[in-house]
Amino acid sequence: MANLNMVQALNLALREEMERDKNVVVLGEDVGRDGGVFRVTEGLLGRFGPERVMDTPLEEIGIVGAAFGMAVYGLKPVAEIQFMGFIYSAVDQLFSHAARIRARSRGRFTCSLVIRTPYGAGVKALEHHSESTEAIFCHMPGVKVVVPSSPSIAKGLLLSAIRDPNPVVFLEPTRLYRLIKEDVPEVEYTVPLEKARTVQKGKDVTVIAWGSMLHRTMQAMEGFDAEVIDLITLRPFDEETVLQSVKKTGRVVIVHEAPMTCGLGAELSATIAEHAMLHLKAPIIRVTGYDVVMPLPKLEDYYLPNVARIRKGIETVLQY
Amino acid sequence: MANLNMVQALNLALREEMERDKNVVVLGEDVGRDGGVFRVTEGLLGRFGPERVMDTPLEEIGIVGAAFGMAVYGLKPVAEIQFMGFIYSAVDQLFSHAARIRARSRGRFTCSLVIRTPYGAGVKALEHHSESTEAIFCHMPGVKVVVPSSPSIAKGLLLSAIRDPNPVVFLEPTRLYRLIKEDVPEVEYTVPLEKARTVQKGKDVTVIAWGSMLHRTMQAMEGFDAEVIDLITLRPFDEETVLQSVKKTGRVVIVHEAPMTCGLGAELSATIAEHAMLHLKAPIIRVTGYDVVMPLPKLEDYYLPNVARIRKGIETVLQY
Amino acid sequence: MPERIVESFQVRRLDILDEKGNAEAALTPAFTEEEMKRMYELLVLSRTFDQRALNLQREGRLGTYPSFLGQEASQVGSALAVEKSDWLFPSFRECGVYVAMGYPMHLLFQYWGGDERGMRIPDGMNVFPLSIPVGTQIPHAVGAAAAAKYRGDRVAAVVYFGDGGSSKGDFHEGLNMAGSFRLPVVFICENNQWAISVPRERQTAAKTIAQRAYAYGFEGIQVDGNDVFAVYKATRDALQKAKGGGGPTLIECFTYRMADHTTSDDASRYRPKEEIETWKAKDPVLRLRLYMEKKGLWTEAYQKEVEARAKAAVDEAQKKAETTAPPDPRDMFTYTYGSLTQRQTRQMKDF
Amino acid sequence: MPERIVESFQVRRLDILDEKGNAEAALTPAFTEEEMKRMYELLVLSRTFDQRALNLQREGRLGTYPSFLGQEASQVGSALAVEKSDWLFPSFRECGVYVAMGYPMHLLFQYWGGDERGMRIPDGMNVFPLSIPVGTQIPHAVGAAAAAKYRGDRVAAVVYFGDGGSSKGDFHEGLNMAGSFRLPVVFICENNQWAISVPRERQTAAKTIAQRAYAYGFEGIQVDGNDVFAVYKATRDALQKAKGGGGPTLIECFTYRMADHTTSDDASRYRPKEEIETWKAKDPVLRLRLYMEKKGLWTEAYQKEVEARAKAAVDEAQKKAETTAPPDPRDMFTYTYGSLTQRQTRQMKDF
Ligand SMILES: Cc1ncc(C[n+]2csc(CCOP(=O)(O)OP(=O)(O)O)c2C)c(N)n1
Ligand SMILES: Cc1ncc(C[n+]2csc(CCOP(=O)(O)OP(=O)(O)O)c2C)c(N)n1
Ligand SMILES: [Mg+2]
Ligand SMILES: [Mg+2]
Repeated sequence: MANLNMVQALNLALREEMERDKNVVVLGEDVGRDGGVFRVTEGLLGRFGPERVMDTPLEEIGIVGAAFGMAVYGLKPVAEIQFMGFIYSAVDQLFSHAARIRARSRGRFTCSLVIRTPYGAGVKALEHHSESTEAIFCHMPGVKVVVPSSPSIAKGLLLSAIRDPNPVVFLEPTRLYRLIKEDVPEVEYTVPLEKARTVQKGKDVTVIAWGSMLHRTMQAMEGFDAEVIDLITLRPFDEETVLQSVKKTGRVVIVHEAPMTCGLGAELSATIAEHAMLHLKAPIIRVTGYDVVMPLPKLEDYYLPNVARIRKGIETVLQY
Repeated sequence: MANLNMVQALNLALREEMERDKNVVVLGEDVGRDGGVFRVTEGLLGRFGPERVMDTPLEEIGIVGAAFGMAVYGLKPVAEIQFMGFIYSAVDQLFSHAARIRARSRGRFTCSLVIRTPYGAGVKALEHHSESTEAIFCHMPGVKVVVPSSPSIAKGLLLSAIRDPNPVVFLEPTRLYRLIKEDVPEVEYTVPLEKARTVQKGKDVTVIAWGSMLHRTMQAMEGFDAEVIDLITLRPFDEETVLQSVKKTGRVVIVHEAPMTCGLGAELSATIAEHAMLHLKAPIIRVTGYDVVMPLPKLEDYYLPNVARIRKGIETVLQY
Repeated sequence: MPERIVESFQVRRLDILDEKGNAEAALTPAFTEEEMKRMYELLVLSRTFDQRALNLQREGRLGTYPSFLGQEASQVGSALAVEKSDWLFPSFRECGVYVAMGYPMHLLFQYWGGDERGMRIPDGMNVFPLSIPVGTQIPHAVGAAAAAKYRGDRVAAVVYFGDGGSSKGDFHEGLNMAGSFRLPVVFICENNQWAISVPRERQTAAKTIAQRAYAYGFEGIQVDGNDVFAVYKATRDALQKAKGGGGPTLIECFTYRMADHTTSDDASRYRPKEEIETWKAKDPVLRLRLYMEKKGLWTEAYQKEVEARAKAAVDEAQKKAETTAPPDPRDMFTYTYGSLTQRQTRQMKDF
Repeated sequence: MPERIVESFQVRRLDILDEKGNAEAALTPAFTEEEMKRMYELLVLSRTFDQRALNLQREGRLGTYPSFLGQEASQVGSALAVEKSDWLFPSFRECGVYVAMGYPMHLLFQYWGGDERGMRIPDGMNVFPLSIPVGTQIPHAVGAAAAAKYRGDRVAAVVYFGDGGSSKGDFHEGLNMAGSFRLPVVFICENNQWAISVPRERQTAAKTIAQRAYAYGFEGIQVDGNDVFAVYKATRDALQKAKGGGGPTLIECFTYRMADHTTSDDASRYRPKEEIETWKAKDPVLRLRLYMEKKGLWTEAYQKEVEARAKAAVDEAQKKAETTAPPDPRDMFTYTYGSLTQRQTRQMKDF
């Protein structure tokens, strides 16, 4: 056991997996000499050398496109996109190729690829450094999307992502990088993909969240008998766990920081509205970012869901 | 009145608007000499010249990035992306710049830009030529997304899109390009954005669709007392019309050809589950494409929602 | 020195076999009689395949198809220079490359008939499924080359794209990364003078595509793309250099798209007939034939025999493709992820 | 001719004012005494602004800030060559350009303090809000130039980016389109030798960034980016050429990032102190000062006065920024679309 923050836990996961499996390589901007702008890849260059820890030129198409080529060749690349706001120029490579090669080649070629990227707001960053557009990636068949909510989950989840035979978008909540420290086992363990985690049991309402919003949510639970679900894998998400909980509580509040419209909350709500409608006692409430362009730091706190808004959402459904 | 198909109606809209407003320019691959691979821009080069109808090099980033620059300079560019499957490399320019310049400059700069692109399956096309990822664009604040379902709507809607002071993604259902002909007024008229169209009134169920699926839906209505809504503007969509209808019928079926997960159907369902829950008599059913990589022609018909699946969806909700 | 020259370049062009079938002896690769014949027969076979595909499309038995008529030397010549261990990344117009690599032709017919199984590459063959989004396959080759280098495999990656493809950001980022890491990649641009209706001169103001290599710090060379010897030599030399640690090379095959862009296109809308006529004279197959004739390796009888064998092979491939059972709709689900998701399992019950 | 040269290039480098303040008279632009002083005062003012921003960030009164220390000549020299009617597209490191253009400095402080209103460009000023996604602003300048050309405006677009930015696909597609349409654009690459921790040599294997222009069929030139005369002359000449219909130019300003990448960066992790030392000697401000001293245009007294005026201006800007009322949360909604959507209207009720 070591007491680590999420950055250290991710760094440990990478180091351990690279020692176990020489197919694992790391590439991206500033991941080598600098150890990544958040230090997630710190020390890897010295340990594994420049052909395995590649400081690439400033090219997101090149990073994801080349990582895809490596994956199909048989490696397990872990590519870093420095911030989620800069992933958009690479979605073509991800959507048109990484997500489809298995289908296109009818299984002859597969793509075991992880794209890591800092994600989300709450750190008073520059423009484009606070994106949370997970829903865009959750819409694409062939892609998996995961978000850890704690250091120990981060470590085990990254191992599962690296070992998964599909392209996985691994979103790292910037706000959590150094916020929490916890004991993280140094032994090898994994956190499974496609399984949600019930953070606390409860009877009156099911609250679903992930990443840094999971923490906000926990801060808002006082006085409620709420069942809280940490979704962890966003695509494909764990319908079973969600539906079972909803069928029990009959009330749902979904929390995410992305803008409401077409956010992942919509899919969760729709899934519930299709498969658990008859168990519902109240409307399904989404507490989310507003449908606006993500603001700069001075307005950031007005944009993000806060404890008060989350509590209000819960109180609303509890009125029914 | 002229009897036109959608290609001709769009071509007429462009020609008329370019004659009215010299700020309107057209750019894209093969839009000039060739008149566009679907002939939507046919004849424009000869009429308006190469500085106004630009055959660009093969570069989607360049097309959308330059169109954005033109728009901010004061023109009203209509950029064509040859197929929606090739728009992904341009989403960075659309999301990071076109969608944000108004917010970024606090209104000093705006971006009146239309991105036209053939959209959807059903024509037995090559891989990447049948995309329907409208939901990705519907998630982005600052962007508008529209889809016409007939030649006359196409003409009026394109005029509204060109005149709108925001970036508009104008999706043209490939399957409808030449499927239907109808009388299209040669006089100037517009079809407003952000307004859905009630295609037929009904009491028992509300069916929501757009683009080519609207047609499939109409073919599936026999024997049902269904209210059918053609959404037309997908973002921001007309909540009022949708909710009013649902509150009346109490049952909802949403039809789209994109894969189910995180498709626009999810947002419609979630909006209804939040604002009309108490009026619902049945689960909200989505009849959509499957969560798979869009197949090649031999399996295309298995992928797309068909009349039988749409009817089954309606019958399901009518059982309640 | 207030004004000085800090860098300078020269872009070479290689021609070996001319239109009359005369070859520059000093530069002609030393082909055995067999090799020469194999080359010629593959040129004929690929063209036979191409013509058949066009016919089948006209009869509605295939979907949209992009003919490579006129580009046979660029495709066969380069493919023959490749070793079995090398990796190939073709674009949509490279059926000639697949044929030259010995790819089962019935699979090509299956693919163009709209069946994914046609791109289920046979095990042991390092060829990629063709890429339709123009230019986007370029970084894939760069990644494969980086993987090979990391593993210490003596392998190079060869990627094909067109003059239009050289305008894509993917081209830039791919070539820049290959240069920066000095990777074993051979970039083959089949400059066929057109990108659908956009002529080469309007695709870019650069005089050659080859010169773009110098923007990335490695060599670019233009070759006569209708000259199978020149294409072969340039590719072979570039592969040797790549595997020797010399880094990437960009080869511009200067050729011509003799057919419409695809079967859905009508080139007469945008390009002059005369242009096609002038290129007819440069036919890549005819050229090798004249050369072999001079060397006594070609006779009418041989021609008939070669054509007959090609026809037979294509007939058989077509038959095999057309008698293959249609794909199972459940394949849509099976091949999206490594294993079915909860939701897919439910959806699959529809079948 | 089997092997022949089909194209060749030479990349020029321009140096006018050396480290000792000696200038190549023949090449030195004819500045009046005022112009010379204005140039010097803007160099001092921009550096004063930059230092203040760094201090304010340290005190937690600004957010992350990217210093342009060492790049003053590249930014001020080029900005001074621009006419009011031209359009500028700066990247995130170009506060020196904004200052030289007379952009209200309090707005810059406001912006880096996390307030969008700081990039509400004053009416009549054709400067774009700075672009943070590296290289993505390049096509915007190309589009603006195409619009100007279509309208017949005698206007050029000037776009700034770094050595790292020249690796992005946006660079490639932007420059290629500009070359293909022969548009009035001046591409200014501030090659400051580093992209965060990635040194220029590893960013690309190309010897210069300037040579990339030849991949697009137009001229590229490298200039000493710490030489305000060379930068000014190259920019002025390129603008004249652009407006005269001569098409685009790529100017590589060979300079150095003296500071950390941003205030969140620690460059000592990846680059040697000595490198910074050697560049200190090339300081762009010192150089002009020595030149003016030789010409009798610079005295200690003048220096004190210039610094005092700069400090006063920056003081006032800071005061103005810090006394500005905070932004209204409803602005988030107001400026997303031209008018509020049904949903936004409901959401806005939260405020
Ligand atoms: C990214 C992308 N944009 C547009 C298209 C549509 N398209 C298919 S082929 C083609 C022209 C390609 O020209 P070139 O690269 O020269 O290859 P060629 O067709 O000449 O073999 C275009 C525009 C595409 N397939 N991919
Ligand atoms: C597309 C994109 N990728 C990554 C980043 C993160 N980032 C910010 S600045 C920078 C380096 C830029 O280097 P260069 O272009 O040389 O400009 P400089 O910082 O030297 O002025 C990086 C990687 C970004 N802002 N945009
Ligand atoms: Mg071509
Ligand atoms: Mg730099």
